Amino acid sequence: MTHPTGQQITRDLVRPLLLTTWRFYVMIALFGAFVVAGLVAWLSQVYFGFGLSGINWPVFWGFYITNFVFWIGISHAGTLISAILRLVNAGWRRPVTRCAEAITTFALLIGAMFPLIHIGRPWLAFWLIPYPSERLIWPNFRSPLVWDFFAINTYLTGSLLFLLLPMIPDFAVVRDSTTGIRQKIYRVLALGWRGTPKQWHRLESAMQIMAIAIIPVAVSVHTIVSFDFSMAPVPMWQTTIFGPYFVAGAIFSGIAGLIIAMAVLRRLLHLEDYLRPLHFENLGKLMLVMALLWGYFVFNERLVTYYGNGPHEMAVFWRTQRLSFAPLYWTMVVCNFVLPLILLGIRRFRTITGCVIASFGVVIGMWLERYLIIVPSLGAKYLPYSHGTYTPELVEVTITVATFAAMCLLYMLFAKVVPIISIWELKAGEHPSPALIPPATEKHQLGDLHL
Amino acid sequence: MKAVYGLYTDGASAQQAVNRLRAAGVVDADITIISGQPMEDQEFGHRDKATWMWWLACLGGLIGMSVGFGLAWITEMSWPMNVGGLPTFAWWPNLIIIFELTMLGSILATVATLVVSALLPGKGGALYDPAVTVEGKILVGVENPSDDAVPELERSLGAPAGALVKMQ
Amino acid sequence: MRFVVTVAVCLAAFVGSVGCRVFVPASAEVDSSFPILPGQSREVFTTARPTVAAAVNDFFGRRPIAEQPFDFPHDIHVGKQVACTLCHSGVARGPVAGIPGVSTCMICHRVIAADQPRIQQLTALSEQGIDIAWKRVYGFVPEAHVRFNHAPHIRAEVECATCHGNIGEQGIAQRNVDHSMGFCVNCHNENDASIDCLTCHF
Amino acid sequence: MPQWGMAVDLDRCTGCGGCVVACHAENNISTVGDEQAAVGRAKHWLRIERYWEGDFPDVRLKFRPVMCQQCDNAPCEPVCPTYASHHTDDGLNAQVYNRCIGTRYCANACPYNARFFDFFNPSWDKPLQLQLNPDVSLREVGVMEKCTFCVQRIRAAGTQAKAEERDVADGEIQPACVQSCGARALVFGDLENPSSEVSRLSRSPRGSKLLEDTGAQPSVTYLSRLTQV
Repeated sequence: MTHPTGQQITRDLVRPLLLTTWRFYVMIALFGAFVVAGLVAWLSQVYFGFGLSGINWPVFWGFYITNFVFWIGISHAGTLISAILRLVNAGWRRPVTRCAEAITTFALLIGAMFPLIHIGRPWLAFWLIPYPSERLIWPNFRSPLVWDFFAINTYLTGSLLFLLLPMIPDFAVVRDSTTGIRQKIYRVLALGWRGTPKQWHRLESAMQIMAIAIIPVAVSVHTIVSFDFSMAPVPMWQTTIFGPYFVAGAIFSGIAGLIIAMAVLRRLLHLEDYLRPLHFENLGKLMLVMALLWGYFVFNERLVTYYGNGPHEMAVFWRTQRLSFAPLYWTMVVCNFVLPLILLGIRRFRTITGCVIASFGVVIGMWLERYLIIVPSLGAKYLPYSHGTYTPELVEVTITVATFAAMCLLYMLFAKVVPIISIWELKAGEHPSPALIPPATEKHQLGDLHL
Repeated sequence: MKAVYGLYTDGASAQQAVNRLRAAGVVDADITIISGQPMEDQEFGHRDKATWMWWLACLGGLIGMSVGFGLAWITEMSWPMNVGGLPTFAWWPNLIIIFELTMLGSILATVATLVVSALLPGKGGALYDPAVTVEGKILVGVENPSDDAVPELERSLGAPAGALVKMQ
Repeated sequence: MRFVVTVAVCLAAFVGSVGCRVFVPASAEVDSSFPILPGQSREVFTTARPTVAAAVNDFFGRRPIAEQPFDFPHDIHVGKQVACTLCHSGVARGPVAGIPGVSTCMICHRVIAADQPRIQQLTALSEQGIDIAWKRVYGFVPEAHVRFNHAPHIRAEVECATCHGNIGEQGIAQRNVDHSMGFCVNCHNENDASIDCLTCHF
Repeated sequence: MPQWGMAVDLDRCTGCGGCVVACHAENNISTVGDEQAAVGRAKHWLRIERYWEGDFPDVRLKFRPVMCQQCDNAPCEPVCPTYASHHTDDGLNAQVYNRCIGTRYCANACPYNARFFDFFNPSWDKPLQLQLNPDVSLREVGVMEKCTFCVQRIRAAGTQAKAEERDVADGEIQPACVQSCGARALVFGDLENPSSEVSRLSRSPRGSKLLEDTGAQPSVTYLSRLTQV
């Protein structure tokens, strides 16, 4: 199998934008129906009262915050992975980056919705924005939720731009390949892109800077999400390990999400020549590392709690280890650790199928991890009188399912309007920079410093 | 607008065309090169590489940092509220806000620099041929040549093998 | 592909079949088995707004103009040097200033301007023992959670007009000062009054 | 500035529940109905926790009224993004319903689980709404609520004292629970005033704070016999 080059790339990658089969519309309708169901569920929750959910005293956070952390975690797929791969200039990253960045953006959009779904009075959520009001009571900057607001907005802005910038040259490709109204739209989107060396250099510099800026932001985002828990004096929450633990978990689930998305795209858009077993193999190895890291963090968290032997923490500890939450807990361990270790650690199983199965396991396991952080702890706080538990209600399940559908929907629509693999980056791989280019004349070395 | 340009199938012949144009006395600023991908393996692909973007990103970060600090300071000092006995201006939490706004500042500055310096249609800049993206050609041309220079330019552009010279 | 569609259809069917419960919250069902006293209403009093439109209006601070059943001319009374506190007598004593009843009107109007048609209307009401259902002009919406007390403000010698505008030039009282929180807080700040949230909101 | 606090004598408490009822009546706390209560949405700003001590047959029953402890270093306060939960100068842990957007973060942070959420708009069968206390606001759906130490009474007494140009006397303010406690197990007053009854009781060697190790510095002192069971 040879790599496609030149015109083949353009043809293959623009084709999904121009050819639409009935299957596309069927899937859009299906996912759209789920999204509408979720919307109805949310509106009915707003209309009838928050009590439609299964939240109760004392488990005040449930599915919504689980989903929030989960989706924010998934969002670390993209930007972080593609930023790191860009910075280390890993050649195999080229077909992967845009898939990953799109996941980031959509997962963030979905994740950022959950605080709104979760709060009791969503119509007042704008109070988190530091806007000047006559009363000057701006948000409480000492609250982790306000940190969340700032961090997620920064990350969303950053990753959206990180996704959009390398799309500009590809918009130009589509602009030149289409006619009529579509061409007009893409002409606007391409922002006057021509492809002069100056434009290429500015774009690459911008991507470098963005990659450098986005990595600490991504790390900070999930650290701050973990602060939502570790700032509250709740057994098993107030621990310093949560920051790195959450960041590792986020990257872990992000890679899993990316692998699933890539496998689906490969199948549906016939991108077998672009998303090759090599990519799955490499991402699988990365995920294996994260699985080990995740196991390490969980072991740390559990061992320290076990040794500390505080009565309140141990109540939560045994709840997850042996008592009511044990089935979920051990499912999580199998999904997040055992399964990836077997499927990704043994070379024979590290095929595309193996990676996808492991990824599904990880997605489930990481969702359970967040659930198991939130619910058992809240249900077993200090005073035995206030112990309780939580069962999700239909609105929560519907909204949860709807967000997965929303992710699929957004991703499908995205793949329909944007080449899902960066055309110019693939082609750029054919023109590697040699160590030294002899300048034609002294004058033309680097040009003068200008914008 | 008038322009003479050649379309080339590979980087080497494009580089040859550029070199011939230079030999014909055309200065670099007048040579337009358009390619469908960065051409790091050719000399012309390294034109216009120097940029202030990194410094502007740092400047944006500094502005973001000041905005973050100012926002936190003004907000907390204009209506001091006691929450849980924390100081009114608490450094640790505010560092998070300041950090995020620093990063936001540098990201926005980067993108603004990119848009202003490379994307918005600038001086001239109308020379283009869809063959660059559709057929993967590399375009080398001269915009607004003086009429008596055209034959010379056409000769230079047509010299490399497989060249396709066009007028616009 | 077929597998994906099948799974999606199954999920849709699941959500659809149980989805109706989303629309009917358990608590909305009236428990008819609950014993009630004869004559007791099964209706409930709730803090919910009656309609979505009412909620939207409240959100944007749009309030209906108070339509009084009886045109009371404030300007004439204030013009004749009647003190506000004569009729709004509770103002110095406690939270509410009070809206006077017909009997208060009759203190003066038994003799003053008794030949005017509107006063005769009043007299008739008074004789039948019917009071006028005045509509509230000022006052905070329930969601403002403001517990306002007139007395401390009167003691601090705040003019009525500060908060109620120049009502002496109005005929029928209308809201012409926006009692937003900024309005209250600015005045409290200027006069070194407490701006603690729990001063007003509890 | 006074610092309001409470002392609860566990040896006096009979667990009659009078304070709970009084609290409900005074503060317009809606009852949620049996179905909602069964899923854990009952709201009791003040609850009486029952603990059995010792082994059978030598068991003793202890009651512990738990309300918002009005902590000085309240964990619920800094986590609130909108300052709905904050500290007042007179040592109260304020909950401003207007400002609350219902993140329920404060409820998670509260080690005592003394905070309650309005899952639906509260309702009262007519004409029960006529018994509602006009001095206390009615909370609507989506806000947190909790014991306020009957701040309406504190503010009323403060206004009255100011009108009469004097200080609030010790014992003048009685939250509903204190007022209704037949056993006089609950005492409310100013902790800053060394001669007040509550400050005398909180300095008692019998006194202890609930969950002191969370560092919340609660304003409620529990008095209990100094015997090791």
